[in-house]
Amino acid sequence: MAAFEPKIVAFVCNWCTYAGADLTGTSRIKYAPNVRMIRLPCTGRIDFMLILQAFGQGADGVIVSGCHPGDCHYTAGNYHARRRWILFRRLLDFLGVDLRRIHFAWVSAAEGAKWAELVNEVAATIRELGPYDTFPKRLACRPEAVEVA
Amino acid sequence: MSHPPSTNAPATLADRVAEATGESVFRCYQCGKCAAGCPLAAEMDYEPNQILRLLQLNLPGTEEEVLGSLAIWLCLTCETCAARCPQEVDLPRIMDYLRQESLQTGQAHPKAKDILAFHQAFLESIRKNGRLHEVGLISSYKLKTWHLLQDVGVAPKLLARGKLSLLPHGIAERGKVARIFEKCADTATTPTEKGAAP
Amino acid sequence: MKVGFFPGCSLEGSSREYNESLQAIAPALGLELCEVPDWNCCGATAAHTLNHKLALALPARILALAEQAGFTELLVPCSACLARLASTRDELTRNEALRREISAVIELPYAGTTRVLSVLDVLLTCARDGLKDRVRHPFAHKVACYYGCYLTRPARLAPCRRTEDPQEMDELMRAVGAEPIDWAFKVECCGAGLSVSRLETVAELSGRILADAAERGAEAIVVACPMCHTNLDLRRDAILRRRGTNWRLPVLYVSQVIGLALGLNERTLGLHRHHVPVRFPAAVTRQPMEVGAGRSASDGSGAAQRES
Amino acid sequence: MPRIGVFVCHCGENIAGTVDTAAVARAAAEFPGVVHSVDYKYMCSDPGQNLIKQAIREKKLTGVVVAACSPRMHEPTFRRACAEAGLNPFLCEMANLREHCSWVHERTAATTEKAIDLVRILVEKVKRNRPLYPINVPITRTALVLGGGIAGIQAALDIANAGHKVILVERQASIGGHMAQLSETFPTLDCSQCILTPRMVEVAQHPNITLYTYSELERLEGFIGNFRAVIRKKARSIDETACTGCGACIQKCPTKKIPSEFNAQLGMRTAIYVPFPQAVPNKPVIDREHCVYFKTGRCKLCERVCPAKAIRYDQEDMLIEVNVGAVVAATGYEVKGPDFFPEYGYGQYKDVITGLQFERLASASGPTQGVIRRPSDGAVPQTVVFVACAGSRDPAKGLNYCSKICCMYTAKHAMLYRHKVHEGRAYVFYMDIRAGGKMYEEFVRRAIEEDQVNYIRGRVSRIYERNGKLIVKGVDTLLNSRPVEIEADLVVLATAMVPQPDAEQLAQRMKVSYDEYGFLAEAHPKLRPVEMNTAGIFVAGACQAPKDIPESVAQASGAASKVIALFSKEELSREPLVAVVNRCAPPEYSTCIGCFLCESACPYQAIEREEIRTRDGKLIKTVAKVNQGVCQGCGTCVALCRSKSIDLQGFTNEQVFAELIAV
Repeated sequence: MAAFEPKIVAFVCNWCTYAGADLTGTSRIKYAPNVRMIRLPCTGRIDFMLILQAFGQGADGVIVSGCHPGDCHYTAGNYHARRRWILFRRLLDFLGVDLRRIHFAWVSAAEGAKWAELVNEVAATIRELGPYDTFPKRLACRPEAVEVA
Repeated sequence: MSHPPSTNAPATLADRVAEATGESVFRCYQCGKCAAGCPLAAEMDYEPNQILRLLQLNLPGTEEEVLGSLAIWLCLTCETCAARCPQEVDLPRIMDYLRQESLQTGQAHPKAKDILAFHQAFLESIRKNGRLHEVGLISSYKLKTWHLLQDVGVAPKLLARGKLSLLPHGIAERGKVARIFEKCADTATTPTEKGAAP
Repeated sequence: MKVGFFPGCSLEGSSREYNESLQAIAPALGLELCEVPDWNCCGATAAHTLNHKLALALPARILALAEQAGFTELLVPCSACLARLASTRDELTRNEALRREISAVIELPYAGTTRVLSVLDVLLTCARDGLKDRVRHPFAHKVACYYGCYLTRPARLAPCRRTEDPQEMDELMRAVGAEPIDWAFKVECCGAGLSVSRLETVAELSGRILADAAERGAEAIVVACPMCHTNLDLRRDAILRRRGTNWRLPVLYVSQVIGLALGLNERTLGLHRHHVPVRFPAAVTRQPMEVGAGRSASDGSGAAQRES
Repeated sequence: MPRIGVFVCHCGENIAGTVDTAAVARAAAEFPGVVHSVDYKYMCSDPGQNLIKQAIREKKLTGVVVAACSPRMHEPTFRRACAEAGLNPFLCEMANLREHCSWVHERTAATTEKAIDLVRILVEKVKRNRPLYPINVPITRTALVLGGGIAGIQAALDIANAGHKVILVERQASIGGHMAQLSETFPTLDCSQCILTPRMVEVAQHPNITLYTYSELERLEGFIGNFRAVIRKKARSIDETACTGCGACIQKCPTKKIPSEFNAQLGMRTAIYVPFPQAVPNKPVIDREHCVYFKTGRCKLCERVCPAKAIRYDQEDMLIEVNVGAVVAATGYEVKGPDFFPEYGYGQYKDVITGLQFERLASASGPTQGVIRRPSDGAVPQTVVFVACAGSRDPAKGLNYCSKICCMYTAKHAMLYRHKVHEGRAYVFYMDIRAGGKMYEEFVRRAIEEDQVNYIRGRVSRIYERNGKLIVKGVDTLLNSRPVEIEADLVVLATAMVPQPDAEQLAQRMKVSYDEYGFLAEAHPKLRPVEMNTAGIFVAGACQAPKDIPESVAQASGAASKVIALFSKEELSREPLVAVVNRCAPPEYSTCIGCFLCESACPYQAIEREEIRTRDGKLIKTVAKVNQGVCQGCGTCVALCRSKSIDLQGFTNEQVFAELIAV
């Protein structure tokens, strides 16, 4: 297969976006199969090292999606994530990470259709950008680091 | 002149107000407290809150109603409305802007001409002398408005009490003040004939 | 205390008694008023109404000149000028680009270091500094302290603190033995800038103020603004005509009242320049005055008030 | 070595119709660590579950991945199955092949590929799962209720009636709160005291309720199920057990001109007083600030006349320490006074009063025995102006919110006035009428239509006094903003409801959140309206936001039911998905550097400080410690930790990194 199909990692919170993606399923809305979801309790849990690691493992794009502002199951986790992201994106930019490959979104548990749209849009964008070969691999840790004993 | 609905519709008067003054007319929730405290409300064609309502409403013709209203010229900038407004709308500042645009676009209310003539005579006096020359001001105002007999009683009273100087108190560097006028010149100080001229 | 001084146009013309009385009381209060050299008009309501840029440039030139003269504080006795200067300073302080632009227009450097002070700011400092001890003839009258608009509004910039019921002038009056009355029109607008162009409006607004003061037993109205004075004093005939009454209570500048209390003579304080004669039924006239300081009979007649 | 079992579910055709489930099972069998991999029609069915249990036992599995539907659907099912087979339930994970794969993609190779990826991700995760055990916390089954207004009374009675002990703390000398001050209540116009006082008596007599009046919360420590509270019982100067409440002292007290708080300053009280006749407890208190004896050292009249010898001038404040398992904050509200309004005279006009003062004027037990008399001269006002939204919805005054109850009580006030003064004229200046509630709109309409209250839409700009009349200046915005000037005898301001002046300090003492105005913040505005962010602390009544009596009572019962549910067990058991700070061998003890970034980020105040000391007590370092009773497991602290010393059980860094490596 000649056409490039990107690999997208999505970090989602358990309460809004994961549930929203469940609703996409129960509503049988189709979207691009390029996404692999990592379920976390809250976007506040997202250490930005995880994003680097995703790229290090060959992801071509990353989605971070949680609850809408004010809707966080844990009151303010999404707010913390957003605030950290504002600081972090400058660092990433400095380190040479392609910021066009990271998408922040709010998808609530009621927004099944929005999740499908989001994935399709991001997939299309990344498809256009091409494979992320230029990611500075030194930014991610080596797989052996977390090997099970 | 109504704006056809389009994605990049031209800025509304409310937009222009916001642009020039930083004030959003949409903060107003029409409680009427400004009108209730305004010393001039009774003489206005549109009470202060209604001016804001017209700006909010933005239907065909409302902009002309605002810019052609007498109310914007009657506002004394006494700041009572701003001091009491629960929504902190700086209405006097909005009024300032509306007057300027009304003048620039030649829409000033016909009855505003006396007020305008006075202001223009006032500025002329300053441009010439650097400071206000009251005799000069009054005579120039009277020539502008033809209100030759109004106030005739006051001038002698002032003169008798040594309060009027027939000669202006010029300042040494009046050229500098005139230059300031030049640099600030725009259409506002020289309105088009359409609205304001007698 | 040495303080910069910007009299403004009115104090050179129709309100010169305000200037005269300020100059008269200054030495007694230990004030040295240093006039801003070559000052210009602040542009007043006219510039403000017609041209925003001009309305900033004219006051900015005054402030720049004051700065150049090395004044850290500038006394602006006219409250209309005060409002223009204070708001210009405020706007230019908050907007650096605008400050640079206006500085270029006036062709003078302007940094915004000079603070503007109202006459109440300055006189209250003196009053708290022992003015009471220098009072020779307590001004034992009921007075209505009239603040008008710009001494109280906008609250952010105004010298008085209680927007709807300021007390600064009342405190000053108490210090010279007067009894300020509690009344309802302290901060209502007198009509100000419409004095010439809409006399009837002014007569109505000023009339309400005068009515409340008179009905509550004030013997005089005390002001700190030339415009307020013009409307309540010079426009008195129009007011009385409109209301069909005959109130004679005089309108004094705050500096004139202090001057009287300090024992200065009426002519020095410019009382003879008022349209409504400054006369009281008893106390003041009984006090020792310089010969010739009394008012001429014709000045004080009721007929004079009904002229024109 | 891990021994993982993979169980791929067809879900009938739901998964198998799109995904080649057999291929998934075959691929999974090849993953390192997987020792067993099968597919089956319905994994959630009994035979399906038995497949899992059997494999666990026979193949000695150390982890299970069920590749089926959403874990939000069946995770509890499969974890229970694992537990029944002797595997720690937290060693079971689910790969979501249905909602996230088969239902949203076409039947293509890529879809099956994705399914295999999803299984691999979870296999890598489960290999790093650790057995976790539910956290058990003992519960002290006594509740502390702060505030003896209607909300506190309701909460206390509900909890006490369920058989649990309650400690009710009230700051004033009597319980009853603002409701005791009200005349009639909307929309039924029944007498407020008549419905309230029986509840007050019930509190006093309830065997499960310990009442501390004239007392305040001094300190609160601990966590859910295990709080320790210190209550300051202020010196009443009375021996409450000896006092019979005969009132002889009150009769004789020489200081009689103290503005009565209960009568909203409109009546007077003595220095030794009970706030109102139906007070609970009906025992007086000496107001030391005004008492002649405390001011001058002389008098002691009350001591002389007291037949029970109950006066104790030397009584001191007492600190009482109690252990409680839950706290209900019901500290109520205050109203802004007329002095808050420069444009309405800074409070200098005696006849400009608050709504609460009008309640006292209208109350049969009030200073005027229910006759509406204005404070200045006692005359019955012929024209009364009611001003709604006084201070509320007023960003310029710093109060942006709607006080919610004013529309209703203003209608009630105007109605009561019209009932009492038939020839009187009542005007209401309003901006909007917000009468959402059972029979509320009908009530307002009645005021307008039947009682002819004159409603004028517009906000009052100014009030001043002239010749004994209050001039009220407004406009009618429904009539072209026509100026309206009313000469009133009495003006009633429906002043904004605000939190108690010390609400913020109380919130800080309890370590709970509050909003910009000082109202206590509920844990979730929609779904957890009676809980606070700190587990075990609940909220009821107007200390959370302006609300009326029925709402306060409903919220109080809600808070009580939460407390009762908490107290229904002896121990609190919760999922162990909480954060932990790592520990290691000396000399490090922990990699935590003690920056406490986590402390400020934690929305639940679950981070504590732990001092690590040598055997002889020397401090080595202070590190963070997670209180597992309080932590809710959001993981915000984990992301913030600079030294990577804190981790979230169930979602550890190791687990998530492993998932990523499997992507």
